[in-house]
Amino acid sequence: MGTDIAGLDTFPRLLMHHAAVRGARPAIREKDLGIWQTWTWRQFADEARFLACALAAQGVKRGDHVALVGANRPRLYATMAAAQCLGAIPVPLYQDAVAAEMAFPIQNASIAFAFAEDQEQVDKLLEILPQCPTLARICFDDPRGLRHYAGAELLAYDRLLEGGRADYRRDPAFLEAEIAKGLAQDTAAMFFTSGTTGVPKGVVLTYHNLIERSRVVADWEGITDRDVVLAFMPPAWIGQNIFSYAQPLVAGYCICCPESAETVTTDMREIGPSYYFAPPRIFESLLTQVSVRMDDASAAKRALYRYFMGVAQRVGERIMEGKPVGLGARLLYGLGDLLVYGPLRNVLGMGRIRIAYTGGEAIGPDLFVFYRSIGVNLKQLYGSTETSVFVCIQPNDRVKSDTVGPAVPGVELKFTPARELLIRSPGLFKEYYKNPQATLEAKDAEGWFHTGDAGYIDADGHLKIIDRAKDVGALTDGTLFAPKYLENKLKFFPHIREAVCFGDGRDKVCAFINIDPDAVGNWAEKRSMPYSGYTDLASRDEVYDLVRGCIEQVNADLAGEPEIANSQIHRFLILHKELDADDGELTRTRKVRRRHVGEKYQSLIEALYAGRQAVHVEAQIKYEDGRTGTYSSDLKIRDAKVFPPAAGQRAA
Amino acid sequence: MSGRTIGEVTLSVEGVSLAFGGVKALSDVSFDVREHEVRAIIGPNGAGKSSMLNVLNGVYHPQSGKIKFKEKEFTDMDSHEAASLGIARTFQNIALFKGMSVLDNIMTGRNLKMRCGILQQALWLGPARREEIEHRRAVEQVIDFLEIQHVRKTPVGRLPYGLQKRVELGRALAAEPKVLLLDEPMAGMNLEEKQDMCRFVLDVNDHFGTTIVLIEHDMGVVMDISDRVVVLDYGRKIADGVPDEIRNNQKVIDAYLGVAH
Amino acid sequence: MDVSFFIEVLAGGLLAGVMYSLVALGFVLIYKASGVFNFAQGSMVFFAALTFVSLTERGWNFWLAFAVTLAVMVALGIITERVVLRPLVNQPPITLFMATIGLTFVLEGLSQLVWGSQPHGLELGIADVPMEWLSQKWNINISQFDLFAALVAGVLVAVLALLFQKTRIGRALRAVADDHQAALAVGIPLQHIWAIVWGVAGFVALVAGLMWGVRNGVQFALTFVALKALPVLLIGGFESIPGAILGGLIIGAGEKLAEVYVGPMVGGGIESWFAYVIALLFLLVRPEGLFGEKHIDRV
Amino acid sequence: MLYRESGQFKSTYAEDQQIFPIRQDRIAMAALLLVAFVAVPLLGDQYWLSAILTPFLVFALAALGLNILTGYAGQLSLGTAAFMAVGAFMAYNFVLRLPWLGILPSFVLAGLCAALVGVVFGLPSLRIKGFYLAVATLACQFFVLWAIQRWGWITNHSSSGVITAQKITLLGYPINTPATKYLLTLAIVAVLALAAKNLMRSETGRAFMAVRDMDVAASVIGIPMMKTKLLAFAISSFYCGVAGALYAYTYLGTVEPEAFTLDLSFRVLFMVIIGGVGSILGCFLGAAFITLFPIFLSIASKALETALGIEISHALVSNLESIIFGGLIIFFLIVEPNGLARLWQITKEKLRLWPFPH
Repeated sequence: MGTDIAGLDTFPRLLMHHAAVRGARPAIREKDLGIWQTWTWRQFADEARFLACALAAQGVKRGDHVALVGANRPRLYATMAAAQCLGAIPVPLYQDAVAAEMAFPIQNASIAFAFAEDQEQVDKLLEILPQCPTLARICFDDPRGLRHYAGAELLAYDRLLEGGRADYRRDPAFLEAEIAKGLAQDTAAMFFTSGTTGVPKGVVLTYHNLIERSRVVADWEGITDRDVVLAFMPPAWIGQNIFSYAQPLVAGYCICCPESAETVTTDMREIGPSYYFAPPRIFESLLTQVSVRMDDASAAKRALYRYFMGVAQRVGERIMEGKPVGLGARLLYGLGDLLVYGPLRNVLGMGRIRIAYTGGEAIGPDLFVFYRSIGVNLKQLYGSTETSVFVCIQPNDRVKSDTVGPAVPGVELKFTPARELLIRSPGLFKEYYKNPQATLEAKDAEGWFHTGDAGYIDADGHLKIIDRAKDVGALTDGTLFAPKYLENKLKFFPHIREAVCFGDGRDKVCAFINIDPDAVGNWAEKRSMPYSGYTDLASRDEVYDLVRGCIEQVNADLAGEPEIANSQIHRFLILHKELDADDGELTRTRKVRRRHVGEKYQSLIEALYAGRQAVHVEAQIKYEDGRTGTYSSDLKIRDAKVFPPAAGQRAA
Repeated sequence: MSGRTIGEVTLSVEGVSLAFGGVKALSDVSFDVREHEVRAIIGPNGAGKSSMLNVLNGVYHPQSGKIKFKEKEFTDMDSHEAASLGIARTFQNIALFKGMSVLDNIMTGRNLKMRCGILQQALWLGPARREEIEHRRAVEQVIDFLEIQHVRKTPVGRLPYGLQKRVELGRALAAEPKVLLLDEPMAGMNLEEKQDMCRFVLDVNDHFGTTIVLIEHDMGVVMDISDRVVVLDYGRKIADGVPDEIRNNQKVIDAYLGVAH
Repeated sequence: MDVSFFIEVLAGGLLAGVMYSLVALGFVLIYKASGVFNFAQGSMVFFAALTFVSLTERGWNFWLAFAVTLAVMVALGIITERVVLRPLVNQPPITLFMATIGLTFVLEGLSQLVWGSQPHGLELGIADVPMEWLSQKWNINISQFDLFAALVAGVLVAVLALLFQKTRIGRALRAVADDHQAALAVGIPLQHIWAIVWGVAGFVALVAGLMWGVRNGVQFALTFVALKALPVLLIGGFESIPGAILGGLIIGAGEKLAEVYVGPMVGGGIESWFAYVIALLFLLVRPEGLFGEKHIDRV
Repeated sequence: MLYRESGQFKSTYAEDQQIFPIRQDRIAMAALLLVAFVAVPLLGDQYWLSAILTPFLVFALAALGLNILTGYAGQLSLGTAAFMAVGAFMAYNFVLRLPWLGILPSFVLAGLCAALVGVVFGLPSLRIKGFYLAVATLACQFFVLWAIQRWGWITNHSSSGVITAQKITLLGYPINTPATKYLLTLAIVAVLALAAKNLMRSETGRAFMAVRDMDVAASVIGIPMMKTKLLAFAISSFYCGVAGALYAYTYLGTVEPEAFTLDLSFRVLFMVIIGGVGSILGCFLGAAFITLFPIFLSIASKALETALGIEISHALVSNLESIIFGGLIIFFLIVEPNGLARLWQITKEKLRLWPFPH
């Protein structure tokens, strides 16, 4: 597969190639009007051609930036391809971001043309129109509710396309010439990193970066044009865009867009993708759903499930990796596959998965082992927007739960004395847009990219990430304090959704805890413990004891690792509200904004370290229909048992 | 209401009287309905509103009076003929087919447009299959329009009240009617469901240009979305005009506040 | 065609009609009080007759056998209500109707299982011989037995009419017939009422069983008597006792006259379906029968 | 548990509307048809073919007819046996008087005659509903039986009223052995069942169900009451007519009016109730249950006899059968009004969701 696209170094050329070679094969499917509407590669290429001519007529020229706001829809990807045909640069933005967050990228890249999916996105763009003088044209796809919008800048996608169709018919040569002008080192797309600190930065990625990395990994993993991917994460996230735009254009496989965010589980089950990528929290919520639903099953079914899951825990992973296993165990696992694992994979929509990646954050060991034991080939992947995603991938036969695997061919890894990871790879981004100072900070003279992550290479040659370099601190007695490492251990418990640890420059470690409403809610119902809502549930003593049990188990694990033994968690409180991206406490991909949370809840941290048993908190709450109210109550603070180092074993 | 033009009189009722034995449900009622208009019929309980609607689409047969629709005159309308002329309706208390799914219920709305004979259907021949698919596509548009995709295959009996009302509207819309008779479409709905239903009614009127005859108790809704209002009381028409006229018409106020007759 | 022969046939028809209405009465009672169209009434008639005749053959005297059979029938009614009807309380009438068809098969099997299936003769001490003084004067011979049966039926109807119209139980029965929930809401013990109703229906079945037993002998064919009662219900309406009586007379007379006068032209043996034709004609005019309530479905 | 549905998405409406959208169901159905058409005739012994499988298919077809009328169109009918009788006797006459016609056209014509009778006796349904209609169909039952016995031409003036089915050939092959009779019946029933399934999932079926659920609403949206109800009676009687013809030709061989009594109507009604009202699969499940149950009972009683050494009279067995039948009807109506088909549907739902409960 790799040879036939050797000379094609831009996405438009690749698109026209697929339209010629595999024109009738499905390129994109979207669940709409009850069935999966299908676009073949030829239809996709034609739509891109007509749309490119239409964009040219709208004044979009080489080097311009085009904003794309919307969920995964065929027309969004067609607009991306059309822009690239003209040498313009698509800039996908998060569709669930608030209007204010969209203003900076549009001003920064002086964007004139924007593609908006529906009325919701059009309203956001209209809201920030005054601050973005350059924004001249908004093209919308779904006309529902927009009939009476009189704005001159609004334009319906269908009318735009009709115009483009006529232009292309009149003068096809113009477009072929524009496509021919495209070069490998031209900018393919720009992705704004949410960045946990300061203003978002525009990562400029060239065609070469994206295509070369996609092709190397496609060859390495044996991805063919028969594979199927379900695109359900925001297109503005590089993790989704690489798998639903860049790599499909390289390997020629089919992308499927779900009907809506609510129907992803049913759509996943219908499509049964063979190639899957999702951050750990998706796998976590799926596992919680499995255990909650299994709890409601009949006693016989539960017993059967528990018995065969035990078999899977023992031999599942070894069988999948082809390691030697006793005949009896293999037969038992086969029976288990017929009765439990096969149907489980089938109901979760993972029946046809050949390769499944998890990345973006650390994943809990038992969560990771659960999926591998039921026969899902789940592997760790490490990368970032700046490195076109692919840095490290675990090979199929050597998969471990606490590492991210060896470097992908063509990637070099190096460490600074402070254990910060440096990367050099053909996939490295060209620059931060209009931010040379940040580019210099991130990419040094020899081309090494400073990832900002701390870690080391283990005995098997796998890279192990322990934390963000800048977050790695030390307690007053000098022991290493890696907050993410502790938080990940806490988050591996189904009842804890989010945790924030503090300890840098302090004598002991304390933590904020966010409970998982579904899991703890179900736990409370089983004990027929009435609760009126999230805040009420989070303030219950029984829930505090439950969380304390989890923390003490983490403390017992930590006691077994000498160099971080006494960074065990001494005191903790359960926050009255879920940390939320809309309140700026999390990034769009749900990573904790540590500094912001530290400042916002400074009074709570003081109370923790002052040894108080409770702390008063005032907070503004926005109700569903827009009214705001204030919430004030006392948050309880509890101590957790700490274990002497090296003597600790698993707590009760 | 908004930008569309209201056309000529398309449906008119002259001197209609209806009685069940001694009970006089309607006496000498006359009013007209224009093309693309949202025409409301209001009045206290038992004023004869539903009976008027049932006369319009042939469920009840009046003792006297005429109904004119698209230049054709009827002394009494037969419900099957009303349907084929393009009059569709929803019912006050939901009249859905409990034994079928949402999709099948709406598909029955298409029955007048389906031509294939039973032999073609039995052998699932080309024309029958193509016809079934073509009408399925039209029904999917209605499902998309009413945003009930997620319950497409659920049996209708299991749906909550608000959704059942929407499915019934969907069935009426599937017949692509010229005139849509709505019998208290928002009865028993909470605020949010009412807003949705108003949006749907206005979209139907605006998008498809369907003339709407609406019976509704919620004065707020009536005053907001209707072009003209006719008021019935004890089976007699006591007022007819634009919402503002009706709002401060003394006779209407008396009727509602129950001044002795 | 001389007049006296006509009167004789007519009288015979009317008296036979009374026998039909006797069976129809059982249907009406249960339908009126519980809305259940009890198809098993026919097999109840057969079961009652078989039980009674088997007891008398074992030497029990008339009244003792009658009392025991009545007790058995009332018990049967109560069991049916408890086992079959109570779990199906708010099912659609069609399901209840099918349940009674099931009950028919159970009763037929049970009665033959317990008492064997040989036919028995039944003798009530009243000769089935025409009345002498009537036959000499106008040579119209109407059997004594028919008159006696008509008398019994008349008395039974009068008693039931009184029961329904005047007594407290009657009012409760009529309330239950109109609306189960409303009756329950007012505090009428529904199950208790139904038990009474099925008990009385059992009694009517016994009387009908005796009458028909004497006429045709106690054998399996007795169950088909129910099929004769159906047209009566069609004409009289399912809910009305007077309707059952009038219907019975019309069918009885119509059938006998047709058999004598129309039958030969068409090849005879028309009594199996002729009653239905009469009923159908009535239905086309009044779909709910003579006295049935007009059913208006509000839209 | 057995279903692996992920990956079976529908990209066209035709795929979405097919009878068996899930591949595992299609495979199972294909296997079943293969066994029925190939394995059974080859391996099945004479007794099973002629005394169990052929009657099962004939009754399934009759139940299909009744289910279309009562299950889908909601018109209660107790006259099934009459329509079967018309089918049987008209087929006999067509084969007798127009031998050049061939067997299949005669069956179809016999079915059409039954359909005609069905429409005539369906007329009352325009004005009367529910029980009154059921009793009206009883009129048809008695009238047809009477007419057959009285009208000599129909039984070719046979004194006893008994007719013997002629030898029949299909495209030259004689249909005389149990295997060939079984295959003919199977072919006809399979085709008619498929036709019924297609009819019920297209406009006609929806119109039937609309009339069943709420006829006022149905007429308001334009469904013609008279045409729909009479069509239901016609199609239902056609199916019963063909079933009657098969009953005579491939099952009994000789048949007389007494074979089509009210008892047969009840048997078919039981099949529809136990099998499942308003479901094509229900007809087959009901027919299988009612056909196999007495055999099962006799085997059980024989086993009991040998085990306990007591002699169980034939009368006792038949009484027991009648009691248990009646009891089962009541049991099913209480536990699962929609019959075996609904139980199968629930099981299938659970298998698809396995291992989850919801």
